[in-house]
Amino acid sequence: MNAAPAPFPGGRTLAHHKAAPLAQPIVPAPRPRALNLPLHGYAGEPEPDLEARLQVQPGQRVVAGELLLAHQDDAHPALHAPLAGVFTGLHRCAAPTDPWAAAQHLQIEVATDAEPVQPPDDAPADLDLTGVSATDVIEALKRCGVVGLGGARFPTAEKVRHGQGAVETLIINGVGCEPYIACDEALMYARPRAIILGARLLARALAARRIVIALEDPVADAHGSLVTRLNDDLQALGPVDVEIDVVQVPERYPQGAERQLIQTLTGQAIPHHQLPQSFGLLVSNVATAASAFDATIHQRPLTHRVVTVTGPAMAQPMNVYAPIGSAVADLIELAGGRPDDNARWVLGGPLSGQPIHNLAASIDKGSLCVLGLPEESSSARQSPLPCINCGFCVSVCPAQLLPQQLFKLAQHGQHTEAQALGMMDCIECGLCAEVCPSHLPLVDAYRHSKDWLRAQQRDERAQQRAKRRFDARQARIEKQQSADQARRQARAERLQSQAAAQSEIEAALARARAKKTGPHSPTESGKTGKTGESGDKGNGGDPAT
Amino acid sequence: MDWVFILVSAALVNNFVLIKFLGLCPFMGVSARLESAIGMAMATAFVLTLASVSSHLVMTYVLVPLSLEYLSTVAFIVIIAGLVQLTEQFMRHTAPVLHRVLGIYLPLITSNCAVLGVALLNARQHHSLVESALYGFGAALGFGLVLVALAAMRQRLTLADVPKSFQGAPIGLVTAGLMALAFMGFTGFAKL
Amino acid sequence: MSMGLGVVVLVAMVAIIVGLLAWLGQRFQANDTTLADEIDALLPQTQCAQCGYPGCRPYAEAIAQGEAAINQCPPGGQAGVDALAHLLGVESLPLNEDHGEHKPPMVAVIDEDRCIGCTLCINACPVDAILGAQKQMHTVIADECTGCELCLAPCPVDCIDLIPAPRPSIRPRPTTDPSIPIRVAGA
Amino acid sequence: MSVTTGPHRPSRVRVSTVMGRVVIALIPAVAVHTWVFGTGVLVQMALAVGWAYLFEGVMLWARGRALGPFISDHSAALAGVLLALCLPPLAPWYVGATGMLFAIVVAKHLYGGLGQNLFNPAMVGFAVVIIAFPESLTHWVTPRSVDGAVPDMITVLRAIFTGHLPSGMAWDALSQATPLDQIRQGLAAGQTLTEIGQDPMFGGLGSAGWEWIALAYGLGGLYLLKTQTITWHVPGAVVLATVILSLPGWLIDPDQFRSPLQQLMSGALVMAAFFIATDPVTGSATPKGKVVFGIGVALITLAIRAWGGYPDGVAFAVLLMNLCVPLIDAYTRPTIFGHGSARSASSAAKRTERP
Repeated sequence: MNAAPAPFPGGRTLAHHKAAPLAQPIVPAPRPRALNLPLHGYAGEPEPDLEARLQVQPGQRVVAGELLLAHQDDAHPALHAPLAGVFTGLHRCAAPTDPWAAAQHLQIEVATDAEPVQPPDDAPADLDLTGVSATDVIEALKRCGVVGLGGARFPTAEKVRHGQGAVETLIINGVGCEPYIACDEALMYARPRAIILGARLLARALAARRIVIALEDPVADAHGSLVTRLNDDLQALGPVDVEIDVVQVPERYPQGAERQLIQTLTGQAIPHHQLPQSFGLLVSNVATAASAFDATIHQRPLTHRVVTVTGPAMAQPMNVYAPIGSAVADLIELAGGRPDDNARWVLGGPLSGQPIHNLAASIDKGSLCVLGLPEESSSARQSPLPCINCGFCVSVCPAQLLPQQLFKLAQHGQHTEAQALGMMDCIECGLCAEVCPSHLPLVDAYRHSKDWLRAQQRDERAQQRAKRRFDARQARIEKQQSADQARRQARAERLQSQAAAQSEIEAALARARAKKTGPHSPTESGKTGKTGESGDKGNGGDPAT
Repeated sequence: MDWVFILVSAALVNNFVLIKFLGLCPFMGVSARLESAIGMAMATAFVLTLASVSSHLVMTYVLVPLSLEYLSTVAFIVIIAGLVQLTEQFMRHTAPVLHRVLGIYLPLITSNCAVLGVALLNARQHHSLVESALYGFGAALGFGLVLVALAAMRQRLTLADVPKSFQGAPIGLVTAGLMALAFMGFTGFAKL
Repeated sequence: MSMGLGVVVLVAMVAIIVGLLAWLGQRFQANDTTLADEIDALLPQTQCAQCGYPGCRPYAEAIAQGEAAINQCPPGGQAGVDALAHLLGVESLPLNEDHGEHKPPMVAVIDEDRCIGCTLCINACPVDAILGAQKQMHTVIADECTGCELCLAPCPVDCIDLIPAPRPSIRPRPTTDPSIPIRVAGA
Repeated sequence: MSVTTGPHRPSRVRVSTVMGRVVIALIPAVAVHTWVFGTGVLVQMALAVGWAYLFEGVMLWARGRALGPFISDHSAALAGVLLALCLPPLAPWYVGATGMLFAIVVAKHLYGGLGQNLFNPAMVGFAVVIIAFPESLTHWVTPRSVDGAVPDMITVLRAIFTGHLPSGMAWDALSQATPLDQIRQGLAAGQTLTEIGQDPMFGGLGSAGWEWIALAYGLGGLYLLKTQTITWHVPGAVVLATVILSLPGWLIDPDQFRSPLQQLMSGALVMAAFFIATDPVTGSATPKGKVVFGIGVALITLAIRAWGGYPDGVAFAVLLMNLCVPLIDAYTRPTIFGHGSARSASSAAKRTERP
């Protein structure tokens, strides 16, 4: 696998704006007044049956790292208390980025004496991992609630278990390709050995043969090359059971997207409806690898993450080791921004980030960056002009789609035609809307169309099930009727001969007499209620002449 | 060499739809959707070419020897009707979906003036057998190309913000007019 | 004389062509089974019999044979009628209201205080979405219920009612400045 | 605090910048045009742009659309400039007016305004004008290099608005057919190209004055390529196809067929390659489609020039290819990421399908 065999199609080289936050080490977050831990599973739906999984009662004191919500299944990982304090129960408040759905949060009043957690230092060089087995790693990941920290939030334990045996190459994704977001680079500068050990643990759990650590190394000249530093740590490691390479990929957005990174490293283009596991590959973020190391070796649950708080609206851009559930407004103030001034606050990067609707909302395990863009530079979509088919978006689309045709179809509600043109292949990277001279809300239209198509697929599956159940019921009824038919047919033939008919009548009369003289035995047919007089139904049966 | 001229002149220079204005009703009627337009183009091509050849045969070996030239129009219509029924049978079996989609426009090929036009023009211009075949095929190519192009354009127009009074057939006719304007570029071509 | 000859020639030609077509007629026969499948695929499979046929498949076959109109399916709504018109290449018709009007997807739910366990609704459900036994508590499997309302009538104590089915949240379509002519369907 | 989602840094390049760059790229050509043929073209441009904005304003008002953003996007002005550059400098004022009427009202706003028209407005206007006023289309001004002088401003204005010339100056003395026209008539009369070539009309490369204008268009085109307003696909395809298609003809029979250089340097082929065929709205959207579009334009132009009834078939070639664009777009769609290469689809064990 050479350095960069086939750069992915489309994409664009953007100025990275990462020098400022990386100028200083990761800053610990000050002690917040309260923490609101968001409760939305991997797919964004609210958590099911919370009462059963809650380990603490409202009003109970919790220590840092205590389990709040047990692991339920592959879509709902465990949740731990980031800091000591009093658990005040469930709160319903607006999710930072989703004004359409108010989400539930677990709230903790942080104790006044709880001192903030320092960012962990790097792993020792000579740590040996002989005793650790694959199941140890997976159990630790499940116990400590480790999820994909690249933004996907998919529980890592489930992803590893699913990929066991099928994955030959584990790709550790340190490519922070979106401008302003520098949390991955900050972590690589701070804890390179923890990342390498975490990667080896994940590879052991997957029984993978190779590990590739991919990164762009954007600020190599300013703060020293990450590639050399990682290679030195690898040399210091000496012979290991798995082959590890550090690969520098060209700076190009969206190089960090899963499929684009796989295309660049292996030349393999994976369509949207297939998983990298079925190609023997698995991509995991550097932060996920580091937290896998913390979980397995130090049994430390995932309660904090590195968040870049940056942007022109911040006086002092920095990387903060922030507890999950800390309010966005606190982070903004920490970095010298003024929450009340007329800036555009974004959770994530300038291209794929979501606008923050209320600054009291809190970050979760998947939040990479809090970005403050001055209002005029990012002026909301001035009134857009109609599309002039200029093709700028076609040239930058990494999924090689035709964004202008997809936009027209989506706006006119022709979602099935859009699906035929590859709507579900859109990775919502935001490049088309960035280069559009008409300032059209392209990605919003695609998000609407994809949601509509997913809902329609769900309905179609329900319809197929209804069709199968209806056909099965029809078949069952027909079978019953034909069985009755056959039995009636058989008896009719039997009664053809006179002798057989006579004996049949005798038998019926005997049965009636026996029933008449018997005690108050309950009649077999449960038709009559409890109080119904039993046994009298028989007297009406005069022998049929 | 003049075979190529016949083909090109029938398809482009004297395009049956945009220059001779023949076969306009299916041209506007079927061009609402692309797949039905392609189906119609193929069906008409099949009928046009066969009609051109068979009408020439009937003309030279039946009508002329018996000096019944005055019967040519009636005879040609009978042949074309037969061919259309043949196509309909064939299409109902092999492509039932397309047959249903085309619906009424398939039997309407009988009344398509382009088809009858080819047969009559062949007779008047005394084309040989090969020339009339080429002429029929050229006309079919011209008709098909223009029909499919208009269908693709009208499909794109459904997404355009056309004024309400112009939506549907009016904008289709305006587009056909501009297409005819474009085909004017071929006038004076090949001196035919 | 030549007049008669002309008539003879014409009749001969017509005879030949008709003979050829008749012969071809037997060789090719149309098959319409695939059409019923395609129509059935477009129907919402609620099996609610509001269209007058005991289920979606019988209604699909009726349309294929041409006995039923394409606008008799209220759960399919106007979109369903347009899809059928598109498939059959015919003009779309407005939804026929006297078969019932189009409602958003509904789900039946049993009020457990009033259910007496009489199993009448279990037999009425076209997709076996109601769970229960004689004199036992009945309940509707929400995922399987198609909201066809067939279980409402037979229930003696009328303890089943319809609630709107939970719909996944769809992020809204971006509205653009109306005076800028980006034509938005329906807007 | 605005809440619109999606990328948060709308691009600084707006529609007006795109159209503005194209107008800037036309400046060298206009300058050379004025130098060679006199100030006629400037008057024609002013008239055409005026009519363009008038019709655009009327149509926008009629459709109840906001005037502001549209007037400032210069797309109508661009159509006006392109049409004016195709018209003879001394063409009467009503020629430009009818051209713009068809361009803006019929070809653009009847289809829904900016971005939704199927045919290139400038070319529709020009085609209508060629057919409607064939005779006044042939009255070109003799180039400066041949005649030593060009009509001054007063004669220009008098010719355009009143249609007749100052005493002592006759139409044919002042104006004559374009070189292409002459070649066509010469060839029709059986002369060989070399004989036609003796006429002073023909300068060093192609035809006097015209080759400088063609070079100026090329210069403007390079500016567009550098600012990435257009991609190389269309101009590259047009120029390359012209050379490849006209080379064999010229090699076999130089008297009958013109050399590729002569083809390029005369008429509006270079202008079409960089400014008309690259019109984003009516051109193909896919990269492969753009190449097919360019080849088509070159092919039809050469065919019309060789056998057609009009001296320069560029307008009709562009319109004919506009006609095929929806088809080209349907069949030249790029393969979607991951769906194309056989290696990705077949080699994978299809075990894990994401629901």
